[in-house]
Amino acid sequence: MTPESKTPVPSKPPGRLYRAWDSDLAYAFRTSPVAVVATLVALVIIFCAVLAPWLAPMNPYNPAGLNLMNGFTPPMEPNAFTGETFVMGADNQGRDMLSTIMYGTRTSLFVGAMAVVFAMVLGISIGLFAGWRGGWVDSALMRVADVQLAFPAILIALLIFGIARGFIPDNLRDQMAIWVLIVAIGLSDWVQFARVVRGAAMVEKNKEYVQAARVIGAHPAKIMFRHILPNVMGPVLVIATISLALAIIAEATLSFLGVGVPPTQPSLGTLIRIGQSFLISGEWWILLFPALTLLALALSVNLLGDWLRDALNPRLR
Amino acid sequence: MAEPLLKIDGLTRRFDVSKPWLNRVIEREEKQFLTANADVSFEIARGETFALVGESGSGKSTIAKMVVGLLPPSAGTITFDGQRIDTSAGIPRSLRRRFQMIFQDPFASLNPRWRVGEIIAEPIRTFGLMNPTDARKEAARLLEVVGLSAGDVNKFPHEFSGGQRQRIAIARALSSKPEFIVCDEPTSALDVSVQAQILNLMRDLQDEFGLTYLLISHDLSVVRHMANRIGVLYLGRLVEVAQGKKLFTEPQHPYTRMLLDAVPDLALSGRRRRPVEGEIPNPISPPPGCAFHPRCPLVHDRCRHEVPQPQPTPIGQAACHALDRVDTA
Amino acid sequence: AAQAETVRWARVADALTLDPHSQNEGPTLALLRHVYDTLVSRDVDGTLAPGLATDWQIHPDDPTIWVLTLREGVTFQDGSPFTAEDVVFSYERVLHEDSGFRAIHADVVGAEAVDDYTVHVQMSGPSPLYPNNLTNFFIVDKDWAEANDVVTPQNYAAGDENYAVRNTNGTGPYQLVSRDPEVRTVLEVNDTYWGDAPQVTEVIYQPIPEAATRIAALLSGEVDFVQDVPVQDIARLEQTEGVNVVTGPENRNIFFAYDASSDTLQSSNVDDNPFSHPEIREAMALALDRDAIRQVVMRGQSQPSAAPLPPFVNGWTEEMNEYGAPDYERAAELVSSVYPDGFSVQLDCPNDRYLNDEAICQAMVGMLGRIGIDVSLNSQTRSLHFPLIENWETDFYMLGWGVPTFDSAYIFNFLVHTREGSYGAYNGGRYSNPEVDAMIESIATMTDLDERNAVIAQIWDQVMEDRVFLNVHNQLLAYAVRDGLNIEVHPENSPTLWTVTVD
Amino acid sequence: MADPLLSVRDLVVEFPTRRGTLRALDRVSFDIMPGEVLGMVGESGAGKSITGAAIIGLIEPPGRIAGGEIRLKGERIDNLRPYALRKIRGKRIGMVFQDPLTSLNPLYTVAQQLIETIRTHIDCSEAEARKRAVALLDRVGIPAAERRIDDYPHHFSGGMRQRVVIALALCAEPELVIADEPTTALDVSVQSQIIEVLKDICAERGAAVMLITHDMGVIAETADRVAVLYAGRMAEVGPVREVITEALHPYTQGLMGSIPTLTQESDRLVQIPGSMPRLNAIPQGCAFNPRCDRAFAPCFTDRPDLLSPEAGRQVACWLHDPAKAQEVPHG
Amino acid sequence: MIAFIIRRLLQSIIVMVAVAAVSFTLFRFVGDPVNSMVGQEASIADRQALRDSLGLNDPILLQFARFMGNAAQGEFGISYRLQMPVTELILQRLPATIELALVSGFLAFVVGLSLGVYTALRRRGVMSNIIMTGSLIGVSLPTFLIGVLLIWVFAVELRWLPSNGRGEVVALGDWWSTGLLTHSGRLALILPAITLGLYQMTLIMRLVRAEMLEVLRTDYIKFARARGLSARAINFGHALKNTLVPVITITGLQLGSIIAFAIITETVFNWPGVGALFINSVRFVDVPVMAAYLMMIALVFVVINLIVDLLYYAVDPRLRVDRAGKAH
Ligand SMILES: Nc1ncnc2c1ncn2[C@@H]1O[C@H](COP(=O)(O)OP(=O)(O)OP(=O)(O)O)[C@@H](O)[C@H]1O
Ligand SMILES: Nc1ncnc2c1ncn2[C@@H]1O[C@H](COP(=O)(O)OP(=O)(O)OP(=O)(O)O)[C@@H](O)[C@H]1O
Ligand SMILES: [Mg+2]
Ligand SMILES: [Mg+2]
Repeated sequence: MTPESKTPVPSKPPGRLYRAWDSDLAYAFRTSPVAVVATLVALVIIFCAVLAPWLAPMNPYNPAGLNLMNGFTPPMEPNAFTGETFVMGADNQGRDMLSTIMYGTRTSLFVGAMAVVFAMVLGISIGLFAGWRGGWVDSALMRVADVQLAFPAILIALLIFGIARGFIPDNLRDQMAIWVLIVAIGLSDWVQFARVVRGAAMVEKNKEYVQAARVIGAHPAKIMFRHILPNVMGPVLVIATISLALAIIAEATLSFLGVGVPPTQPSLGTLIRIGQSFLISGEWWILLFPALTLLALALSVNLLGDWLRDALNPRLR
Repeated sequence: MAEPLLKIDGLTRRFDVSKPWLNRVIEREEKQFLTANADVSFEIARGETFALVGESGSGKSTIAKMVVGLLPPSAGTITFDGQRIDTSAGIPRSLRRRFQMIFQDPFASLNPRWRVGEIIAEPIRTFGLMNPTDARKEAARLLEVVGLSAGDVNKFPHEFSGGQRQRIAIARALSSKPEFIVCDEPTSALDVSVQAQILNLMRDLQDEFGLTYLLISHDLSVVRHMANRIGVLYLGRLVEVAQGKKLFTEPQHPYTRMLLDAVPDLALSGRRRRPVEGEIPNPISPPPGCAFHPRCPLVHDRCRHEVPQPQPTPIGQAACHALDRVDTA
Repeated sequence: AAQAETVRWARVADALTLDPHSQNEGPTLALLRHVYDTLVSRDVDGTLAPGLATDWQIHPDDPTIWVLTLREGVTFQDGSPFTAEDVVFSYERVLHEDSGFRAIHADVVGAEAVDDYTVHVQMSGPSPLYPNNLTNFFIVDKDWAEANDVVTPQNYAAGDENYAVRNTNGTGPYQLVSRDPEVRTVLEVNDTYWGDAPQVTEVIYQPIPEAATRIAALLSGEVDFVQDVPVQDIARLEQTEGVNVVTGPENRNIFFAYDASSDTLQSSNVDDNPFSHPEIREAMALALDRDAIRQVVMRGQSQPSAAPLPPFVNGWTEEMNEYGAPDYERAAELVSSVYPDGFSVQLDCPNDRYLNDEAICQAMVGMLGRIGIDVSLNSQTRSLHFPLIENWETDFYMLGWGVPTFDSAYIFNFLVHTREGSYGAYNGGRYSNPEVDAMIESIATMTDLDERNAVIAQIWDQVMEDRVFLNVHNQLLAYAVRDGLNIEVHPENSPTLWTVTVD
Repeated sequence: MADPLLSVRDLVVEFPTRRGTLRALDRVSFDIMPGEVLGMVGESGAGKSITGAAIIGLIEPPGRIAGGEIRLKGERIDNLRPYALRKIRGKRIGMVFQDPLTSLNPLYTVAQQLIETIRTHIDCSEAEARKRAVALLDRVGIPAAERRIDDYPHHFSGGMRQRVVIALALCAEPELVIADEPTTALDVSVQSQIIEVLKDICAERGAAVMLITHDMGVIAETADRVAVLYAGRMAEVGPVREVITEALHPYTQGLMGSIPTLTQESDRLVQIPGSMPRLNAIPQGCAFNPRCDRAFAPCFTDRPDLLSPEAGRQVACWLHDPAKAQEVPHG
Repeated sequence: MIAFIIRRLLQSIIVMVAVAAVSFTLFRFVGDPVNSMVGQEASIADRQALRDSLGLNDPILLQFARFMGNAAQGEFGISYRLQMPVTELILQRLPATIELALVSGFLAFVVGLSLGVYTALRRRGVMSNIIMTGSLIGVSLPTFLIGVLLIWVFAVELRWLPSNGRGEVVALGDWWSTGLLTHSGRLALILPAITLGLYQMTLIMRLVRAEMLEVLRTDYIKFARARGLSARAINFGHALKNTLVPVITITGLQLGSIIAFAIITETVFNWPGVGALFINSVRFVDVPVMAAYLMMIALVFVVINLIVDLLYYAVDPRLRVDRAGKAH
């Protein structure tokens, strides 16, 4: 679905690629400037983040490579002590902002993506099961979802973080922090997947193609995952996109509240938290650049999700 | 008559439509049941087409579902080729393979995410009848049998029209080489010109493979065209069973007559149709006695209390107290 | 007070309670000090000054008794007179098991009113420096406490509220007008105050936890006086018209400590304990660039020092304070002489307790990284950090230590003495030297101050030689005030608004 | 002959899509006389509903009327401004939709919906509107109308709802009623009741009816004349009896043959091969040519126009064009 | 109806017990309260004594039973930190939060509804696209950052609005204090309300738009058009009312999350509400306050849920009929 894929000649056997390119979705995509620009922006950010170890001027996660005296170097100006210059300036620890942002985005994206995947797997399984079984299983699972809903994401994440801190041995905390964060955000997010999948599954399971499979005697698991699941992926995809943006922001918010990744391996959120304390003192670049990156990333993902929602809704075409 | 292929005896299906327990307790209500089918019995001989007609909600689909094992009956038995079909105990594969179903909506009965080839081969694979390569070949062959081209296996359902999709559904039903096919309103979603194609195809296949059909429809003209024998359902009960065409010339049950009267016909006989009185009652609380009595022109006292039992008629059998009286004209 | 003058005062946290004997905690003490008086108070230069006691002497016949002479003519805010009975009652209350100040008066056996204005305090042994412990001891009115059923401090188990938590009756310069915990507390001048009439006649105290919000409130003119100014904002505030910043050293040092005694560490990748090697401890000292931390992390707001005690604490010397420039080459050599591949360890650090605590730790991680020590940083909130030290669950940690008694003994007792009984509660590095322990115990009862100081110096020599602490700096405090208010930084971060002058 | 009530000439409706513009209606022409019932038949997608929507001005954007004209009593109504159009809708042209279950707003009572509509078009008081509404409900055969009028739609059964819908469509006494498959969603037994009501009440008020359906039986019984649509084009128009018994267009002939009836005996149904083309793949010439067993040269190149081989009948087929007829191959 | 309410109540109780259990378990891990409660001079023996007196050394089940027993009576003990009865503390802070939540919820609802309707009616308009894209900015930045930026611009640089606190408050009766009656109170409310409401506003706007678009395609709207009803009657009489049914549910539930989301806004703006209280309690491991807060959130959620259901009942006549009839 990348916009770069070249237009193939509409020759005899329309290949997979061509069909994808020629599909309504792809067409709607191509003709929506918002979607194309958002995708480009997101791709550039993701590209820079994923390739950060190769692209970034320095490795901000390696403390040995840092020189504290570079701290607070403004963008494009040489540092008064060390004479070094940084495109986006240096932060309070003397880290090159550009590199830090690239690495930070990497962390944020990783946390966000994994959290969404976690939420998705959990939500889809629960939703499918509840929708398929119906009855009291369904009621019970949905009540659990209700309880979960009583607590907003941030609160849940905060609490899970608290629990995990108690469980995890001290010396593993550093490595585990990210995973705890992922579980925390993911756990607070599965409900909407479960609800949507459940709702869709209840509709789908009464459709005749499912009954046809049942007449054949196909195994329920097969019906759920091979028949129903592909047909409810549309809304799931939309939620996943928007959840990704939310997860990235949730991570940032958790960092603000002081539960997040270690400051030596900052995420965008941690960078913003650090940067916001230098807003009044005038070191604007420590806040501005990470904030802009987060905005660009979240906005483009949100726009994409938004577009996808409309595009996948047949009634809005 | 030889041993029937399908024998249905006293088939009854109730749905629990009660409110939740708490509501019942507080509002002091009984459990409520909707009787979709009550005491339905009929037989289908090998190679024959048996049709069920009736208005919406009369329980046609429920019978179909029970026959293919999608729903367990509340009471009664279904015997297929001498073997009991016991849905709750799980139907053995060897038996399951021998009957298939074609659904009403060709747009909903094919999984939109699957390729046509996979759809048709699914029964083959599920029953483990062939290896995957052969299954693919078989799918292509079946497509040609139903009048599509073998090259269509790689397409998706949305690339086909409604009539073509129904052909695909038929091909899928045929793929496990069944003897018996339940067709629940197979053409009601199709245009007349396409309906004719499908009906003709069904007939051809019956001739070719010796299939037995249970055909469900609310369209009397379709039923007349296709069926050897016809059962008329009203509120879950079989009110009349008769030989195909005879039903249309000599309807015995007043409901059958009323139904026939209501059908607009191309014949332009000039007759002014007599619109049916009233509507179908709520199936949760059907009228006592003969369920048809509030709408029946021949109603008398007995109808209000006593459920009529099926009794033989010149053309089959019917359940009506009025049959006991000599003249009903 | 010629005219009404209101000061709106903001700091990071609220007083936890108004009960004078419940919480031994900075903001609580600072607020209470405006309502309740202490027997002895401490000037901004750290010296003791008379409070409700005009004089304190060791009993000429018994070195275990302190004789306190009380100020006459003082009344409580409800009008009742202040007498020795109130002091004795306050002693009883502060020694109660629910009191948060019991440890400070641990050597007190009891107090006795000799006459209306003389109190004898019986110590368990000679306690020559005991008056230093009186600067946070607030005197309450016995009758008031009895009338309101608050003869003891708050007891949680009882589960009910204590009248003294929200009501006061002190002899201090201000009296309570209203209190909305964590929102605002209003004080107005006490017209019957025994001291000079304060120029500030009304104090509105508001906690604002978020630093940026706090500074914003000052910049937008919503408050007049802000404590806990983030170091990075000082420059901006100084340039802002109508705002002044005053700075001064706090009675608190920030240092690292480590476990040099155990056989192995919990968080290290090597089989033995790296910190047990003097070379490693020396290397770490060589790697610590205190000037860079001062320059970048603290924005100049710190006094780098090698001595783990503030300069105004008894026992501090110029030479302890000195430190050399960092020498990474030499440090790296030292490390590789023991561990050719370096080693790894975890540094535990608070992130909401001291000025830029987390950033200092981060800087430390970087510096140690340069000499081959791979440090992972575990920074967390104080309520999780301090238990690590108390429970010996950390190998390497940051700690900031204030010395309310202004005497080295306080440091020795908590941080140097082997952990046993009431000693060594914060000796998270398990330092244990029986000789030092003996010396520490001896100074508690020495009455000859010169002799005592000599022993203190001896202890320090040993501690410095063993590199028990790796000190970073002495923290500087910054207050930001609107123009026209003259306020001085108090070494205990306990500003006294009644001494503030108004232009 | 009287002036037609509604006259549609060369109506073209287009839907722009990414794969070019679809012509859902291509030069459709027909008339409806006052008081007449015109049946409109055709397979699904032939353009029946679009025709109805075009007349009442409810084509959903981006669809648009791209050509032709629609006249109501001689005045053009296809290019009216929204405001003027609203005065026609409901007031002069009423419409009945297929699905009675979804045509009524579930949150308002029947009375509220009726009164609102009546007062939009007729200047009267609330009480008077209510009286009219009750009378109307009574007329369409709702028992105890006075009581049931304050019920919500979900209290009614499907057939009853369709009666309410008819009442709503007729409440301002329009001159023309467009009924788009008014009975398709209903049961056979109810179907006849609804058709009866619709027919009677329109006859009573002199309203003309355009009855859209794919059920030839309904047409046969109800309509005076019938128009057959195929792929957005008019195939044949004529009096019901004649079209049914001796259709001119091969498509109409096939259509009639493919309908199983209650009386005729035949083993196989007549089968038109293939299916109606999609709008984006309409063949050149006559749209029916791929399925037509009598197609000959001109059918593949030129589109036949509606011509009138007999009085009162129209058909679009080259077979009936005297000029081309001699080319017809034998067979 | 009664059955419905009873069932809801039963469910609510289960929810509350579950929340209580979860929160109780949780607190065992958030840190050691004793440490924050005693000064650094306290000896280890003193700490143990305090733990004992707090009951922290009792068997877990006993602690839980005690906790549940007390919670059922609305009794959450004394705050470890502020030494006041927790219930009173929370009640004292609640008006601030509720006022903030209601104002921002109202703001979000009104603005979100108007913009949602506008963008749905002019789906392809330029302005709609600008609104749709612009509104996403609000959800693409973390709340705290938006708050900080607003403070920086409107309080520090422009000095138009106060940066923190509630301004002057007026007591209404014993339990309520309001800032809405004073000028400074209203001014102080503006920035936090915007910060808190922004996210909800975007959500509501999108929801309204989506629902409205759905409704506008339904048959009954088409039929209403065909009857010649005016555009206003159709858009606002028919379409909007039908749109509101699902919107009410979600908006109602949002109110619960607004109260919880207030944690961040209150922290940034130093708003003296329960959210800020909670965060301070977390830092201090003030277990009684944390527990009470969580229970309160659950209670608010449950109550709002109930109200929403009743509202739903009132708006949608289809729900009023018993389910046994013709269901669809
Ligand atoms: N799962 C179910 N739960 C409750 N009632 C049901 C269920 N399935 C069917 N019914 C009821 O059983 C009755 C018969 O339904 P069935 O679907 O068999 O009718 P049908 O004759 O096939 O009608 P149609 O022509 O509309 O398909 C109806 O009243 C229906 O409402
Ligand atoms: N919004 C639209 N965009 C594109 N094509 C459309 C749209 N609406 C209708 N069409 C096309 O216009 C043609 C005529 O549609 P119409 O609804 O009039 O058919 P119909 O004869 O009423 O069929 P049915 O019997 O199924 O109701 C169809 O081919 C349809 O695909
Ligand atoms: Mg059915
Ligand atoms: Mg149509």
